[in-house]
Amino acid sequence: MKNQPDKYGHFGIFGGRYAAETLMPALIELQEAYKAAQKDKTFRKELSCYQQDYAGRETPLYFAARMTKALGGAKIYLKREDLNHTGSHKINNTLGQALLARRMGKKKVIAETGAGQHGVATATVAALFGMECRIFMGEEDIRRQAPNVFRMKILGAQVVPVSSGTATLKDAMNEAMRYWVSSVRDTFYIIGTTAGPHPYPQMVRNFQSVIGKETKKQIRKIAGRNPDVLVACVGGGSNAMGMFYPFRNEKDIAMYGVEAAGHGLNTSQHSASINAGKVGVLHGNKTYLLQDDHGQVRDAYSIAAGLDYPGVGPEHAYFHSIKRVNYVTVTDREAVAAFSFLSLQEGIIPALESAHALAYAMKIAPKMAKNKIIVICLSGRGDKDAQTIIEEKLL
Amino acid sequence: MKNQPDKYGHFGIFGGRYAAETLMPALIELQEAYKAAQKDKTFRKELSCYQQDYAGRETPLYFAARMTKALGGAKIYLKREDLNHTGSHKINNTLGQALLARRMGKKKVIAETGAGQHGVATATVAALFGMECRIFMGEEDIRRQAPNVFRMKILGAQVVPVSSGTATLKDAMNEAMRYWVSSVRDTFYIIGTTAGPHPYPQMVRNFQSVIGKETKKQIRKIAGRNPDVLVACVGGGSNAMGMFYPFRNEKDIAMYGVEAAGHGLNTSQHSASINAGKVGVLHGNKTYLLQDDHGQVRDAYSIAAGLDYPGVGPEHAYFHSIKRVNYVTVTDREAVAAFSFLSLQEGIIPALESAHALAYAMKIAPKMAKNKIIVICLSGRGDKDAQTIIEEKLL
Amino acid sequence: MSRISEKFHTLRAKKEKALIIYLTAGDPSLAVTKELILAMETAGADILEIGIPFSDPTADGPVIQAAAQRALKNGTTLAGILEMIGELRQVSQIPIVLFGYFNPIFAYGTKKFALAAQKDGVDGVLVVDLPPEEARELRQYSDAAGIDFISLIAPTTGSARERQIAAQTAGFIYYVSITGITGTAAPVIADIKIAVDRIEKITKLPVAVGFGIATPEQAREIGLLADGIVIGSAVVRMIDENRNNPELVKVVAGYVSKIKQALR
Amino acid sequence: MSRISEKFHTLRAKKEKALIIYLTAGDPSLAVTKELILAMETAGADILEIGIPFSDPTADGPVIQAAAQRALKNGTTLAGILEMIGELRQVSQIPIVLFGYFNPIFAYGTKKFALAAQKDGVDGVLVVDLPPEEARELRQYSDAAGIDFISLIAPTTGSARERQIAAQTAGFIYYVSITGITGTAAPVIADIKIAVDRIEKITKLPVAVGFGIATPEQAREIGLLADGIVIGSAVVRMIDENRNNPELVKVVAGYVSKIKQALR
Ligand SMILES: Cc1ncc(COP(=O)(O)O)c(C=O)c1O
Ligand SMILES: Cc1ncc(COP(=O)(O)O)c(C=O)c1O
Repeated sequence: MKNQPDKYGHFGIFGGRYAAETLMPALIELQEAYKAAQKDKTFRKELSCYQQDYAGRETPLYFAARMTKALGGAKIYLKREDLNHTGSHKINNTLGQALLARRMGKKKVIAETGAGQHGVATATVAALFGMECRIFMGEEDIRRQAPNVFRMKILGAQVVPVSSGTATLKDAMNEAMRYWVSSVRDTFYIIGTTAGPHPYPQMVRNFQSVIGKETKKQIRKIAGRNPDVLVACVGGGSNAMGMFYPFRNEKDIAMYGVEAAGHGLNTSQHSASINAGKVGVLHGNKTYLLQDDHGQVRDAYSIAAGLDYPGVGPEHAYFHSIKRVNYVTVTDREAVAAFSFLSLQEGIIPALESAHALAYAMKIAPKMAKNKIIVICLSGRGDKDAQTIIEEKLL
Repeated sequence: MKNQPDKYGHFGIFGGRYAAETLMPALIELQEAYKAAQKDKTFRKELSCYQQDYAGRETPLYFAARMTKALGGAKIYLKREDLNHTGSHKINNTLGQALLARRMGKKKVIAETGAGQHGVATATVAALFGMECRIFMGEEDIRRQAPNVFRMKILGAQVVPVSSGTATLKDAMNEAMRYWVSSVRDTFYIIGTTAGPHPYPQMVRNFQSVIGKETKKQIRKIAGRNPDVLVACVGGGSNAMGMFYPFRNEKDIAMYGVEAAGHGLNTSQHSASINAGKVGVLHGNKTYLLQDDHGQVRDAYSIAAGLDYPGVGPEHAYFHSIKRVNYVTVTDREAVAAFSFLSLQEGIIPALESAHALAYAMKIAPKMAKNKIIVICLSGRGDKDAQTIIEEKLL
Repeated sequence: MSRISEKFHTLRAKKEKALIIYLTAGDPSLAVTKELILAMETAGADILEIGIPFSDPTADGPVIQAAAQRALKNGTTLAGILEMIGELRQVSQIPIVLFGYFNPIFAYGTKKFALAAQKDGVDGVLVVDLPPEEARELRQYSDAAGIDFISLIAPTTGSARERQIAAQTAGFIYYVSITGITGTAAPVIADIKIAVDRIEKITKLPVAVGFGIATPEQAREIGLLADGIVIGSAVVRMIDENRNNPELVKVVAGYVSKIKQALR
Repeated sequence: MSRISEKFHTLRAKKEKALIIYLTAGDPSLAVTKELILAMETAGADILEIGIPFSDPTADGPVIQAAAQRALKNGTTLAGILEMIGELRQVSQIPIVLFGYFNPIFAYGTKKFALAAQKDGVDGVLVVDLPPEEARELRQYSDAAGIDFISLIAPTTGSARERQIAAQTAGFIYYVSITGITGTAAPVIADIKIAVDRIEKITKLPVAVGFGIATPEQAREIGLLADGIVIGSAVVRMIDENRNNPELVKVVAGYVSKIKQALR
C-alpha cells in the first residue's frame, strides 16, 4: 500500500489542510517539528518511557475465555486500552503531542472534548509537563459528563463551556479552533482524534499505532500468527486507526470499523459518517460528514458520547474508498447489550464506545470457526458510563 | 525476622482465629486449601497469568520528577497500583481468593466493602469466574459511593444494604460474617484486607506481596539498589503489607504506615487504630482497635472511605510492636492537599486513601538528601473521589 | 461440683430437661434484667445465660443485635453486669452463664474478669468468638476461678473437632442447632437428633441445644433428644415487645413456665 | 478587468479608499439583505462581501456566528444567495465577493458553483478555509469563470508565504488585522502599517484591511495605510440590533455613509 498521506496531508482525495490562513503557518511549523521529532531518537525514547512508566503500557492482550465460550465461535482477544492511565487510549496521543509541544517550547495547550476522555487525558499531560491547559467542552456535555469535568478541574485545567451550536463536541472543536486562531503563537492545540488539518490525522495515527504494534507482537507470541479479524469502534477514528494501521499491509486480515448507529440509520439520530454521510470539509480536512444537501453539518448522536461526532478521520474515509476496512454500524441498543455482556462474562466494564466494537464482534464471532482469532480494541473503561446505564435502567 | 504467623495465625501476640464455632471448620479448611494452593505450581502460574493479562501487572514504578523537584529532597517513586484493572490494589487479592474459591469448588462468593473498591474488585472476579456474588455494604456508604454501587450491579453482583450499627464498613463486615455463618458450606468469603481470622491476614498479605516484590525488582533495575524509605497508607493494611512484607528483612529500609487522622487525633473523628487505639479482638483477630474503655468498638472516620475502619491488620500491630514499621498519621486536610498536589504536579489523581501516604512522604522528603529514594504505594486512583472533592469545595 | 453440673444432675434425676434462657443484660435496664431473672427462675428456668452486650455481635441475628444496641445505649457495662449478678446471688442460686464476645472481657482484663466473676457468683462463661484454639488466655484464669468454660459445637464442626471440643469443655456442651446466626431459622429435628446422639457418644457432659427454638412444641421435641434447650431470641423479642408493658415480667414468666411445662 | 479591479482603479484615481462591507446573507432574510446592499451602495459602500452562512464558522466571532445561525434557520442556501445576486445585478453593478467556508460550496459542486456565480454576476470569492494549498479544486473552475480568487494574509503568515499568496491572488489582498476571529479585538495601527507596507512591496494588488474595524476613526486611520478597509461584525451587529426597527435599512445606510466620509 502506498504511504499516506502526501506532503499536504492527503489520503487519496481525503484529508488535506483546510484551515484559516492565521493557522496555516502554525500547521506547517507543527508538521516540520513533528517530522524532526519523529526522526529524533531522544524524542522516541522519551515517549516510550512515558508510555511505559506513566501510562502503564504495554497494555495486555487478554484472551476472553468466557466470552469466547459463550459466543461459541472465533477466539476473542481484547486489547486492553482501558488499563491505560486515565482509562482509555486517548493518553497515547496526548503524551505524544504534549512532548512535541514541550519540544516546540509551547507552555500552553488547548483541547476540545466531548465525553471528556480526551479532555482528561490532555489535562493530565498538561499537569505532567507543567503546562497551562484550557479544555473546550459543550455545555450539554459538561452536564452529561460531570465526573470527567471534575477530574479536569482537579488536574488544574480550565474547562471552558461552549454554548454555541448544539453545545456538544463539534461546537467544542469549533470553539477550540477559534481560540487557537487567537492564541496560535504560544499555544499548542492537542487534537484528540485522527481528525483536524494536516498533520494531525497522520500524527495522531502514529501516536496511536502503538496499539496495533503491540497487538501484533503479542498475538504472534501467544498464537504464533496474525489475527484473522480486527474490530474497533470509530468516533473520530483514533483507536481504530491505531489498531488497524500497523496491520494495513497484511492482506489476509479483515478489519471492521464500527460506527455508531444510535437509534438507527433510518433515523437522524446516529453518528455513522461513513455509512450515512457524504464527502465534505470540516475542521480542516475532507472526509465523510453528516450533512444536509446544502453542506450544513448535522448533529451527530450516539449513546456513547465519544462517538458523537459528525465527521470521521480522513484516513478512514480513504480506507473505506479503497475497501481496506469494512465500516459497519451498531445501534445504541446493541452496544448496551454488549456493555452488559462483557461486564457479566469477563468482569470488565467497557466504555460504551468500545461496546460498539464488542457488539459487532458478537455478531460475527459465532459464525467463525473456533480456530479463528478476533482482536477487539477495548478502547476504554466504562466507569464513566455506569451511572447512565443504571439510572436510565438500560440493563 | 521469624516467619509469621504461627500455625494458629499469630503474629506475636496479635492475629489468631477468634471466630464462631460454625466458621472454624471452614477457616481450617481454607487454611489447608490455601497451603496446598501455595505449593501448587499450576495455581501460582494461573494467578500470575491473570495478574498479567487481566489485571495489567506489572504496574509501573514511576519516577515522579516534578513532585521530587517541587519537594526538593529525596527522589520519589510511585508504585502505580492505580493502574490495575478496577483501579486499585484490591484486585491483586480478589484474583487470588477467587482462584482459590474455584479450586475449592465454591460457586458463591461474598464480600464486605466500604468505599466500594473491594466490592468492585470482588464483583469483577466473580463475573470473571462465573460465580454468584453478594456484596455487603453499609447504607451510608451506598449513598456516599454510588458510582461503585453502579459498577457492582453492572458486574452482576447483588449489593446488600446493611443498616445495622453505623451502616458503614465495620457493620458491612459484621453482616458478611453473619451471612457467612449461614452459608459457609457453599460460600467463599473474600475478605478485602489483611484482617479477619486466620488465614486471611496471611493470605491477603501474600496475594498483595506482588506489590513489594515488583517494587524490589524494579527499583534495583532503575537505581541499582533498594529504596531508603517505603510509605503506604493503612486502612486494614493490605496495600501497605503488600509493599512492606517483601522488604521486612532489609534492615536499612525505613517503613511508614500512614493511618488516617481524620479531623485530628485529639478528636473522636479518625481511624488511627495503632496510634490512638488499644489492643482488642474484632472480626476474628487480635489487633489494635478504636474502642471505649469497655471494649465496645468505636466508629472510625476518615475522608477516605477505604481507611474508615476501626481495626488494623494484625501483622501491622505486630510490626508496630517490634518497631519494624513506623505508624504515623495524616489528617483529612493534609490528605486533600496531597491529593491536589499530585494531581497538579504529575497528572495523577490519587485515591484519597493513597493521598495519605503521599502527604506523609511530602513531610519527610524535603528533609532527606537528594540521593535518597522514597517509594510510595499509590494504592488506587482517585476518580471515585473527584466528585466529593469538587462538590465539597475542598480544593 | 459447679452449680451448673449440680443442676443437670438434679434434673437428670427428675428426668427433666434443663430450660436455659438467654437474655441480654441491660435491655431494657439492668434493674429489669435482675427482676426478669428472678421471675424466670420462679417460672421454671433452670439456667440463665446473661448476654454481655457488644457493639459488633457477628453471630447474632437482628433481634439480639438490637437488644445489645439498646443495652449499650443504656450504658450497660460488664462491670455493671457483674455487680448485678453479685446482688442477685444474695437471693438466688440459679446457675448463671455469662454469654458474649471476647472483646469486652479482654478490655476488662481476663484475670480481673475471672476473679470478679468468681466473687460475684458467675458459674460459667461462653464466649462466642473464643474457640478452643484461643481459649487459653481466658481459661488460665477462669478455670482456676472454678468457672465452667462452656463451648459451642456447630453443625459444621465435624467429628474429630467435636471430640476435641468436648474434651475441653466444662459445665455443658452447647449444640448450635442451625448453621446460622441466632434467631433466624427453625431447627430441623432430625438433624439435631443425629448430631446430639453423636456428641453424647463422645462426652459425659450434658448437651443443650439452642438457636432458633421458640415454641413449647419445639422445646418438647428437642427436649426429648438432649439434656436441655436454650431459648434466646424468642425471650429477647418478648422483652422488647413488652418494654412499655407494666406486665412485662409477668408476660415473660408466663412464657417461661409454659416452655418448662413442655420439658417436664 | 473585473468589476473589483475597476473599482479600486477608479478609487485610486479619486484618492479614495475602498469601503468594503461584509454582511451575512439571509440575516434577517434574503430580501432584506438585498435591500441592505442597495442602500449601502447608495450610502457609499464600494464593494460588498456577502457571507454564505455555515453551520460551523470556525474563523468567526460570536456576532457573525449568530448571524449565520439565524440565516440558516431562515432556510438560507447558497442557491438562494446566488439567485438574489442575480436579481441584484439587474439594478446594481457594485462589485460582489462571496465570502464563506468551503463545505457549502463543495456540497453545491465547485464547477456548478463557478458557472452559476459567473452567470449571476459574482465578482470574487473568498473561502476562509481554502488556503492556496487546497485552492485548485475550486480555482480550476472559478478562475476560468473569471471570478477573482481573493486570499487572506494574516499577521502570522510570514514573508515567504505572503509572497506566494500574493502571487496567486486576484482582485485584492485581504489583510487580517488581528490574530484572532472576526469582531473580537481592536486592530493595532502600528502593526498594520508595518504589515501593509511589506505586502505592498511584493504585489501590485490592492490591499484591504479587515477584522475588528468598527468606528469612523479606525476607518480613517487604517484607510490611510491601505487601499481599503473591510467592516463586518459592526454592520452585522447593527442589523441584528435593528432587526425589528422599521428604519433598519436607513440606520445601516447612515452608518455606512459616516464611515465612507472618513475614507474620502
Ligand atoms: C473510550 C473511547 N473509545 C473511543 C473513542 C472514540 O474516539 P476515536 O474514534 O478517536 O478512538 C473515545 C472518545 O472519547 C473514547 O473515549
Ligand atoms: C485505593 C485504596 N487504598 C487503600 C485502601 C485501604 O485498604 P488497605 O489498607 O487494606 O490497603 C483502600 C480500601 O478500600 C483503597 O480503596
